[in-house]
Amino acid sequence: MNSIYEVYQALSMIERVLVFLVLAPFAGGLLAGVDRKLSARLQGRYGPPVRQPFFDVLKLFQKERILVNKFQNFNIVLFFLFTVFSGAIFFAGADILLAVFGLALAGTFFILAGFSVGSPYSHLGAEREVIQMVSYEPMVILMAVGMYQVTGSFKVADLVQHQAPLILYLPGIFAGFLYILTIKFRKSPFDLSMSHHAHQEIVRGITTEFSGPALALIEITHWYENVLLLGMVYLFFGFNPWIALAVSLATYLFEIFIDMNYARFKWQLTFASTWLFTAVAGISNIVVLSIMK
Amino acid sequence: MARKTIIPFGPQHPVLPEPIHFDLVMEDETVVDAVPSISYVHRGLERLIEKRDFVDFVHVADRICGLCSFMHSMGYCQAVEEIMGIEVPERALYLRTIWAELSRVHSHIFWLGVAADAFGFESLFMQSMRLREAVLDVFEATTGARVILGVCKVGGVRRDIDTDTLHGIVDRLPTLKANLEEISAVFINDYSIQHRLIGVGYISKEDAYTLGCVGPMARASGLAMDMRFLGYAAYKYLDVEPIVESTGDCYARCLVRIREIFHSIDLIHQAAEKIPEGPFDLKVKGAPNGEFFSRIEQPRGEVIHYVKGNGSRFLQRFRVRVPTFSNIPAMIKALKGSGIADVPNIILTLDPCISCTER
Amino acid sequence: MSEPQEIVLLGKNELVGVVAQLYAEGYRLVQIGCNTLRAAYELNYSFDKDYLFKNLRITVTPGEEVPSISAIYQNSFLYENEIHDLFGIAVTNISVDYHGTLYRTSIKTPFSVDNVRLPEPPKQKAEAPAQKEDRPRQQEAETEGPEGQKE
Amino acid sequence: MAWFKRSPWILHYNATSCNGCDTEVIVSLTPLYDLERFGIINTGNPKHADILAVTGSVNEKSVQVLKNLYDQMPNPKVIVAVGLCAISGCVFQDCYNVMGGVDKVLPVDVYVPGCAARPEAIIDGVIMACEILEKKYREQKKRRG
Repeated sequence: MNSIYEVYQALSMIERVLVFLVLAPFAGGLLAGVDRKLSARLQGRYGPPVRQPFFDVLKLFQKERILVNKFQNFNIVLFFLFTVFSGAIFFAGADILLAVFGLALAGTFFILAGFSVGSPYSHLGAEREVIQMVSYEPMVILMAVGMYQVTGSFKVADLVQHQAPLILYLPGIFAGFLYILTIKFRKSPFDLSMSHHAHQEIVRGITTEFSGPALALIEITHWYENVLLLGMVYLFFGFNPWIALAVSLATYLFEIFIDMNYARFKWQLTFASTWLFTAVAGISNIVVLSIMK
Repeated sequence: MARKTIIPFGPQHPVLPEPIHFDLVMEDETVVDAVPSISYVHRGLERLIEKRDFVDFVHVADRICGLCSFMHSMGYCQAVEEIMGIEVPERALYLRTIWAELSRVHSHIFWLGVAADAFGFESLFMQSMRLREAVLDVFEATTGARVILGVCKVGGVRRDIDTDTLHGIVDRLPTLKANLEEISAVFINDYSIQHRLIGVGYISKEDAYTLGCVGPMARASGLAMDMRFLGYAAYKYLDVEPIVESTGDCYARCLVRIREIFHSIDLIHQAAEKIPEGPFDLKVKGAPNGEFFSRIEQPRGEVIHYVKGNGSRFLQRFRVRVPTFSNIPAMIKALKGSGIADVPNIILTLDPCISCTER
Repeated sequence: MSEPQEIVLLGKNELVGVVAQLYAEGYRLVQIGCNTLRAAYELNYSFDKDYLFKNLRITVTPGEEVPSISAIYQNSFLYENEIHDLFGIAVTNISVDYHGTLYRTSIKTPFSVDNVRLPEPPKQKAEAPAQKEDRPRQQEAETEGPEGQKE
Repeated sequence: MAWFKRSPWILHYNATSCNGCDTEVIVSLTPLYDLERFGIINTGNPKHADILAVTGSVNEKSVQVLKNLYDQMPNPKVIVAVGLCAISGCVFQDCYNVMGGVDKVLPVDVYVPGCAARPEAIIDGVIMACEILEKKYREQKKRRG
């Protein structure tokens, strides 16, 4: 049953990173395709083919490059590199804290990209992204802390092979993490800064000014990010790879259902509810754990 | 520190399919002032009366707006008929009423969909549009067109609905009603929708009256004002009741429209029961000589068609004042002090129809 | 079907006073419209109270100024700007004055007396029946479809 | 490769239209007609769009917006004129403030007839626009060498 881990153990760090770099975009793109197909079906439509996200990205690479200034694409490239970096660290089995902070840094560059262009929509989108980041970041750190409390290690390689199911110790943290995943996946009700549907008061938010290859890069970065986030969900169920994979996938489908069933919240409610949830679910879980230990 | 920025809203904007432009003066995410600028759709069709005679002009009146197309041609025909003293056959009046109420239903469902899109409820948008197709199918079966019906004419209507078709339509209505009930339950009860709509864009009853609000906008603020009480077409034979809410916010406007859909369906039932046999049009002789302000209730509120003729085949003046034009001052008032996230909701709960507004 | 519509003819200078009185009586402003005559303009101020329609009418010559009623009815500013842009009538003291930028048209003041071609009223009785004969037939031909009336 | 054909994104602009065609463009994206099954998204953002669907007969003021939108779209791009107004001006062609058709101001590639254009016709037109998009991309590539 644990043959996945045997293969994983057999690979060296560099090999693991390479496998991640190659497979993650395919997995992420496929998930995005499933998302669109499933969303369409839930809305009573036929929907695009599952491969559609790949077509979109390939097309975007062929489009003309329009630059507003030099910094915008510089920032986007850094956004891409840091997301891939944190994903690589995570899947190589290194420090989870480093992966979390790498992801935060990537997010910062995305915000800077939003601010670097002139469009007011983009600025508003970036401002909202800052608010979102402040909302979800505590929960992500709490997750790393909670996992450390249970296993005594920050190393992903140790976390994933921890034989006792983490979910039993960290149910509150898992619930809180699910909550912020909606923000990270940019799903309704929290698709404030940038929505996939693009029917929004601030047009496309941060990505309003990005076109062609830059937009394709943002899209691919998003795929990497999604795979990384689902990897974090996986950790909670690391004792059994099959259950873990199933739960990761179910989480993604769950987020699609949530997306279908909510209107977009305003930032005030997003902020307040996320912190409240973090405080109630996340911190209480940590406190209970520390009392038990 | 509050820094003032100006956010352009429109004329091309994903949540607003219509070209109206607002300069939103923002302090962070709060609107402190809104300056509308229109005329992106100004065609000047009122002067087409110089080139089309009064019978021909019905086609132009039909195309003032795609959403309330039938109502415009009906208002225009009523004005001309009034001046010329034409007694329109009763069957034609009933047929007009049925088409008018169907137009109201499809316009309101369309509005529900677009509003859902504005607050980011994609699936509700899709479901609303799907339901709207049921009404469009009825249009297609009875008039041959989906959007611009072209079925009204001076002195009656161009086509009859035979009894079987009419029964078919009426038989289909309960299904539509059941589906609509499902959707409207979401609109009324969903927490996230209430979060976006309740308390947003408040207009008091006094403001609504003095700023000249009409239609659902006025009725949501507690003014029981409905031009159908004037008893034009067949409304004098039907039980029309005003649908009034008192809270005056976006949520109230949403409720008013939802309840109006059901009321319209009820009116169609009534009309289908009472419709008499007989001719459905009248040969028109002569030309209008005189003037009249014809007032009818569109999906968006009171519309005025003013026709003035001097006895020649060409009219002297045609003017249309549409509800959106009358509602804009109230909208500007509601916009001030709202957040940028509320702007699409406030604009959309007005149900703006810019192409009528600018003619 | 017919609703009673009262049309009151007024002088330009009486307008603001009468409008203020109507405001006090609780009328709402329905619309302000303008008609082009041969060498003058006719302004219609329509009011409504409990479904009673009342129309004030003033006549002005080209070049004459009209006082704004936007101090009484705030919502009149859009109508008054429209009249200024389309008819070229100067309306003074509008609360929100667009200075002619509300409507941008390819010809300036398209509804002014210089631009509008008014139809001739019918002169002879003998001409009228000839029109009547071809009217209904033409009408039949036009019922075919939405594009039918294109010439 | 033929990526353009598989993923064209639409930008819709209402240049002096009566809403009839606009609602039909929106309707063609919704359940009964569902343009998204061809990978078509209504983006609402000119910088992401490949196809500009214009309805209405363009007037003095909207022509600037229309040109602006067209210039913001990255190459290759295609214009689809939806409805009779966008083709010739329909009943409004005699109006004083109407230019009478999109092709008076911008190069139109596909004309979709109808007043209002039916969703089926719009879908046909957009699919035809995809082919032209592909062709334009190849020409552009050839020119660059």
